[in-house]
Amino acid sequence: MTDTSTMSREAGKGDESMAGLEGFEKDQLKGFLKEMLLYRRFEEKAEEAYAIGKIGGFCHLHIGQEAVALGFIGPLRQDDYVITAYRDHTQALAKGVDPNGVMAELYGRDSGSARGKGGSMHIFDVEKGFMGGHGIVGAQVPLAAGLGFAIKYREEDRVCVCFMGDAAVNQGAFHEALNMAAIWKLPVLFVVENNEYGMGTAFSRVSALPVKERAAGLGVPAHHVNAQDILATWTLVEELLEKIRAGEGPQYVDARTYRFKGHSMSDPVSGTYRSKDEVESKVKQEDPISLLRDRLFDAEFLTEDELEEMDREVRAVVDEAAEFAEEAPFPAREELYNHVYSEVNEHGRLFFDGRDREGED
Amino acid sequence: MTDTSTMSREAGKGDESMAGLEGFEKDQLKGFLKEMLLYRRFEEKAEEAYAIGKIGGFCHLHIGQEAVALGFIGPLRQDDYVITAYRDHTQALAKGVDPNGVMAELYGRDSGSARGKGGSMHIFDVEKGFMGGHGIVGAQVPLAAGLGFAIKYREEDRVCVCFMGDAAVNQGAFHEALNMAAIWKLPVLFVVENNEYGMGTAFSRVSALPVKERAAGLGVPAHHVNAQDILATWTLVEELLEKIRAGEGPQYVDARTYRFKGHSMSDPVSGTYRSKDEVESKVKQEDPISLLRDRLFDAEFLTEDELEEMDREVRAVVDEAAEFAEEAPFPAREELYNHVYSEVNEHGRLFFDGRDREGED
Amino acid sequence: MQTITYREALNQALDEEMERDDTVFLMGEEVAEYDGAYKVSKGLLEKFGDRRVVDSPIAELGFAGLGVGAAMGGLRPVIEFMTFNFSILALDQVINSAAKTFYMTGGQIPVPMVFRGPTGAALQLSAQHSQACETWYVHAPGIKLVTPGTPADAKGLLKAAIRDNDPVAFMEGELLYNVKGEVPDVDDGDFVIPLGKADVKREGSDVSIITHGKMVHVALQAAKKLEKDGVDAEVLDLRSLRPLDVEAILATVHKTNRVVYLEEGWPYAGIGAQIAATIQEEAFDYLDAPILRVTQADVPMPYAKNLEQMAKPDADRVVRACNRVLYRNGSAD
Amino acid sequence: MQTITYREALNQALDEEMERDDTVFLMGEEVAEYDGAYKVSKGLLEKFGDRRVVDSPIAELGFAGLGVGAAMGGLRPVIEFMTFNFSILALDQVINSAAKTFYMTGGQIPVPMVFRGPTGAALQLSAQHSQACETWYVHAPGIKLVTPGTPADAKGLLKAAIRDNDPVAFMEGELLYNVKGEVPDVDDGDFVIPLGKADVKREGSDVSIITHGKMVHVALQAAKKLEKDGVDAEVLDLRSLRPLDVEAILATVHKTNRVVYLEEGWPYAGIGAQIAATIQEEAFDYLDAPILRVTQADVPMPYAKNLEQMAKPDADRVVRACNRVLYRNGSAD
Ligand SMILES: Cc1ncc(C[n+]2csc(CCOP(=O)(O)OP(=O)(O)O)c2C)c(N)n1
Ligand SMILES: Cc1ncc(C[n+]2csc(CCOP(=O)(O)OP(=O)(O)O)c2C)c(N)n1
Ligand SMILES: [Mg+2]
Ligand SMILES: [Mg+2]
Repeated sequence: MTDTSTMSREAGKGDESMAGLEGFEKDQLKGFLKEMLLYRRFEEKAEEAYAIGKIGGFCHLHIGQEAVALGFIGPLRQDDYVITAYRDHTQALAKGVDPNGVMAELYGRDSGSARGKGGSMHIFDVEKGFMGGHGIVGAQVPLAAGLGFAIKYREEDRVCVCFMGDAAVNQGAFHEALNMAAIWKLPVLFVVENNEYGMGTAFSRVSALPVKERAAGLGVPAHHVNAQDILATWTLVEELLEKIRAGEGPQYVDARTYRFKGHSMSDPVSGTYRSKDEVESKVKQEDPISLLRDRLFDAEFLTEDELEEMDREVRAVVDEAAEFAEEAPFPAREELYNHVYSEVNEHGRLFFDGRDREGED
Repeated sequence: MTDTSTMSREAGKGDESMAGLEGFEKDQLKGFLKEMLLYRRFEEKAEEAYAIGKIGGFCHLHIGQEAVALGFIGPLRQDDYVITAYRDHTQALAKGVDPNGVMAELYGRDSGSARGKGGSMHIFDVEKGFMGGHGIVGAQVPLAAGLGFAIKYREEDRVCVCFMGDAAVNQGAFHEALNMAAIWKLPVLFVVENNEYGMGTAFSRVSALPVKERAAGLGVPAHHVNAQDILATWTLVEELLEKIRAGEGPQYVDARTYRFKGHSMSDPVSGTYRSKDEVESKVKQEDPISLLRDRLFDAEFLTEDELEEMDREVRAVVDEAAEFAEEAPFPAREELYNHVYSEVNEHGRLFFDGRDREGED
Repeated sequence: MQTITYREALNQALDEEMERDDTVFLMGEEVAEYDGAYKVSKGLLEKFGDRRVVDSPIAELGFAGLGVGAAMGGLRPVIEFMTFNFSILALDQVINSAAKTFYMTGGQIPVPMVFRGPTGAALQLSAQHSQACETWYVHAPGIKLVTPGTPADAKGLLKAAIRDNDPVAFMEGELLYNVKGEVPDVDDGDFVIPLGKADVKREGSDVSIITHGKMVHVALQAAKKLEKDGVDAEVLDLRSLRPLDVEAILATVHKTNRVVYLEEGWPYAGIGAQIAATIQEEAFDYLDAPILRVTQADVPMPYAKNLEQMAKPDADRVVRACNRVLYRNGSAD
Repeated sequence: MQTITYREALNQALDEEMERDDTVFLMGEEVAEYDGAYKVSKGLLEKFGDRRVVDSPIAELGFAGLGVGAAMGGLRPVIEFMTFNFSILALDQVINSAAKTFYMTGGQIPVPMVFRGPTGAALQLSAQHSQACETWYVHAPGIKLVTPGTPADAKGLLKAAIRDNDPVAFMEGELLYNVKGEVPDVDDGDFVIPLGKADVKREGSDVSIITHGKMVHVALQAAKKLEKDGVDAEVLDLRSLRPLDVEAILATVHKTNRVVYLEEGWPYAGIGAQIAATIQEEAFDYLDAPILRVTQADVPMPYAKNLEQMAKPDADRVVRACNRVLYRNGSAD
């Protein structure tokens, strides 16, 4: 588990002090730090819970990529949509989904954000505009176009932010969806969380061109940002949201980031497809949390004590979430057949496993 | 039916006479004309046969697009592959498939190039490297990558030419296949037969950018050619084939052309999605056959008499094909179950319709 | 009553539902400016404009997925596949997004939408364009499947499908579009047929021909032939395959004790397989003969006219199957 | 005999066939540098190089189609789907290109290739990652479907599948990869099990449990439980679903007169539906009870541990079904 004090302080050092902080309020900046710290602690707790068997299935952590979640979701309104892939915990938190609900979902409990039916890969909260949590690589991209279509259809000024991994840009769904977004000027912000790898495959091995170029044939304006830098990211996103709300149509961002952990809990952090050195140097130099913390220290916006207090607070939130999840009930037996269809059919049979007729469950 | 003498003579006029003919032999040029005339006459015969019910199903004519077939296939070797969509008759002829076999296939006869099982959309001749004839828009593009993969795997210097319509570039299959071709440097020449419409939909309504740009995000070098001009086309293709054979990897061409007939036999030539004026002016000014003919007249490479003789010869070929098809037998009853699987299975059942057990057929 | 074609019936259903509910829109290839490849959407662009009648690129996976997303966002999309043959490209979005989302979200996000278009063979369209797609759509829970065989059913069921809160696959027939039939007048009130109700298209007592979709007409032809032979066949049209009217199936089995299932698709894991399995599970003691299935020949559809005819199920084949379950030598052929 | 895991058995099959025939290559996500997401291809990159063991982009439709094209061009591709769940994206190429090409070309162009990977559920992978895909692959003629349940079958059948001249879908089980079993030694000669032969995994006389794939183990567990209760169950493992060993099915029915079909997938138009329909068609008079099917609950797979357990078919459920077809009150649970 990362300790706030041992988090690398190498990066961001220098004497620019206030450099790059312009345009942000001190409290806002501290809020950013706390928020990202929450994401980090939440994922660490999930990791812990997975290790002791409280969480099952696949579990994909977002550690190292926190500034993507905050930078692209923080500037949104509650009525905007966010949709993403299976690596979805912190995006959910960023969109305001209750940490208790997210953790309980990971635990597979009835109080989970999807009643325990979705699990780690399928966090949903329609009230918060958090539209999942999708497991088929690239499949959320056409869904995002559809959410954008619905916004435009109703002539609203909402936006849909659609995250995907770098590997997803090789899917046909990506191509088809961006093309439709472009021709119909749909209000969608497509974000590639470019952590350089799809599982064990470096992006450069499965693409002839960089991520940013992938939209070039489709007519969606493309941008690049160092998404370990929350401030640069936030600034760009605010700009793009304005354009989208003004009806200019979709935008596309190659958001460069890095995954500090393995692809999922069964994948080692390093050693196979990326070297220990590579990972260590990224963790040291490009931790979005350390980077911001050090800038705040340098600008004297933050003291060590304040940081520790922050950390205590977010840890409390996360601990509470774990306790909440632990106490939460498992779904009732009846839940098995609930929500397959939205209502009972009066006339015909909907289920064919014969279990109802066995009277056994 | 188009008459050689009434084919428009407006286009290509001027006093450049030899202009643009450099690099081609007189006989070669006359050969080009005759070859394209054959395609035209063949399609006209198919149209006739369809009208009287000799040909069934869908039938997509290539009239107006002959220079695409000749320009991209003529420069190939017999051991190169060609693969295309359902608008495939003249590409087959261009690759050397026997006109009798193609026509018999349209007639659904056992002597057809696919034994009458494929029909108009599925002409195949493996000996000639003509790999079909595919009905799902865009589906032949990954197949082409596979043919290219096989060539490279065996370290040969063959090429696969893959045709597709302009509408096919919106399919995910296009995106996935071009990406793989780019990263593995597969010897494939991707050709978009850009006739401006996919059925009734103008390309500009379903794409934000021109056809040529569609490969921009994928790393396949893109080119544009006026594919009503056989000579420009031929020249470009020779150049690209050389690069591909040299191992440079795939190439992509936006081949601008125009379809003079309806999408298929049930689609009117004009009146719904494109105006009569538009079609007429294209036919007048951009008929690839008239354009070449006039250049040959102007250069005094061709006389009216020679042209008429040419036309008689190709008509004879086409008439023979129709007669051959007419006389050819329908597939035998046993053919129904033949070629589903490559051999009978000794142990298990392969067919489940129970007809064998009924002893009736 | 009006006598209209199946095509017009579908058009009326779309028109009325779009009129009634602004969240309903139609998207697909050629649906707008071309009025639909088979003219089902004729006049709708003119009436409702291009906000609600939208021509898509040829990108089945993409626009099906867009439809699912729009449904998740509160609209009621009607996604037209030019034919269901092409929808195999979209199946991931149909199964993994449309059918599973309501469940995966713990009931938070319904996906009220319709995928529609023709399924099965027309005439000599060859292997890639002649596929009956029912099995692919009915196997997974979370989606419904409706297959109307007549103009009245087409209209009443499409209206119900559009109003349904679950994703519904609605499979039509290219060869049905010109079929005429009686349909309640537009101003006879709101004509909706609830999903899940089978319909006895012909009463009979000797043998039950159970079927769905386009094959209803073949079943009726077969029943006529059988009648001449003194056999009184009942024709049960399932109309929707999920929900499935098992009660109606059992009722006809209890009545005739002999069943032939007729379908356009392939046999292996086809609809008939499911129905036969269900019947023997639930009415084992009522069966006087095995349930026979009449299906497409178990081969990709050939192009040649003679082979295609052999490949398709027809009335004679149904008659022979009926005779077999009646243990009699019939006179078909 | 060697005792190795199912994973090692597959690895040996790939290794031996790649050694034997230079036209065989392996392509898929993570198959090369990562040794396979489930390590089935361990060591193959090192041995055969990146010409023959190829990491693909995540583009299932694309690389499946590339495989078909390569087969059309004379190679023998083995296309790995990380799991068959993702292969639904590729289904168009599987059905419309792989399965239909030999027919559509009038027998000119065979498509000798294998699509392989795990099918069905593992543990708590939720709705989109837990699907048994057999029905989607077996419905269309032109492709074969093989589902080995043991290490020996995995090896012998994969070798046969690679040598087969038709496209073969080869479905494994994630939960099988660590299962150990006896397999003939590598130098015991060429160990190939022909497709289309079912295997009696346990002889018995009272009731037949017919099944395939991973469920073989559940069936054997159930048989053990039944044995304690004095019921002697036969377990027939179909091993390949197309070609299907109908003779073996009929033989066990003739012997026991009672059948339970056990499968991991959903019931509607599942494999059990087909087998039940076939048995009642061809052995109607031999059946003393309806054929029952034990399947996954007809719902998308839930994540929660307790719900997932309820959703999956298990030995107790099989025991209860056996007792029902035996018309006895058993003691399961
Ligand atoms: C269609 C599909 N194919 C394969 C998988 C298995 N898979 C899950 S995640 C993943 C890698 C995705 O990488 P990327 O898009 O870069 O996202 P990241 O994991 O780096 O966030 C793969 C191959 C899948 N879920 N869906
Ligand atoms: C996947 C798929 N969707 C739809 C169709 C129906 N369809 C056949 S041709 C066609 C238009 C294709 O246009 P284009 O690619 O430009 O080729 P062209 O006909 O102009 O040669 C459509 C929509 C199909 N065959 N396959
Ligand atoms: Mg990645
Ligand atoms: Mg076109």
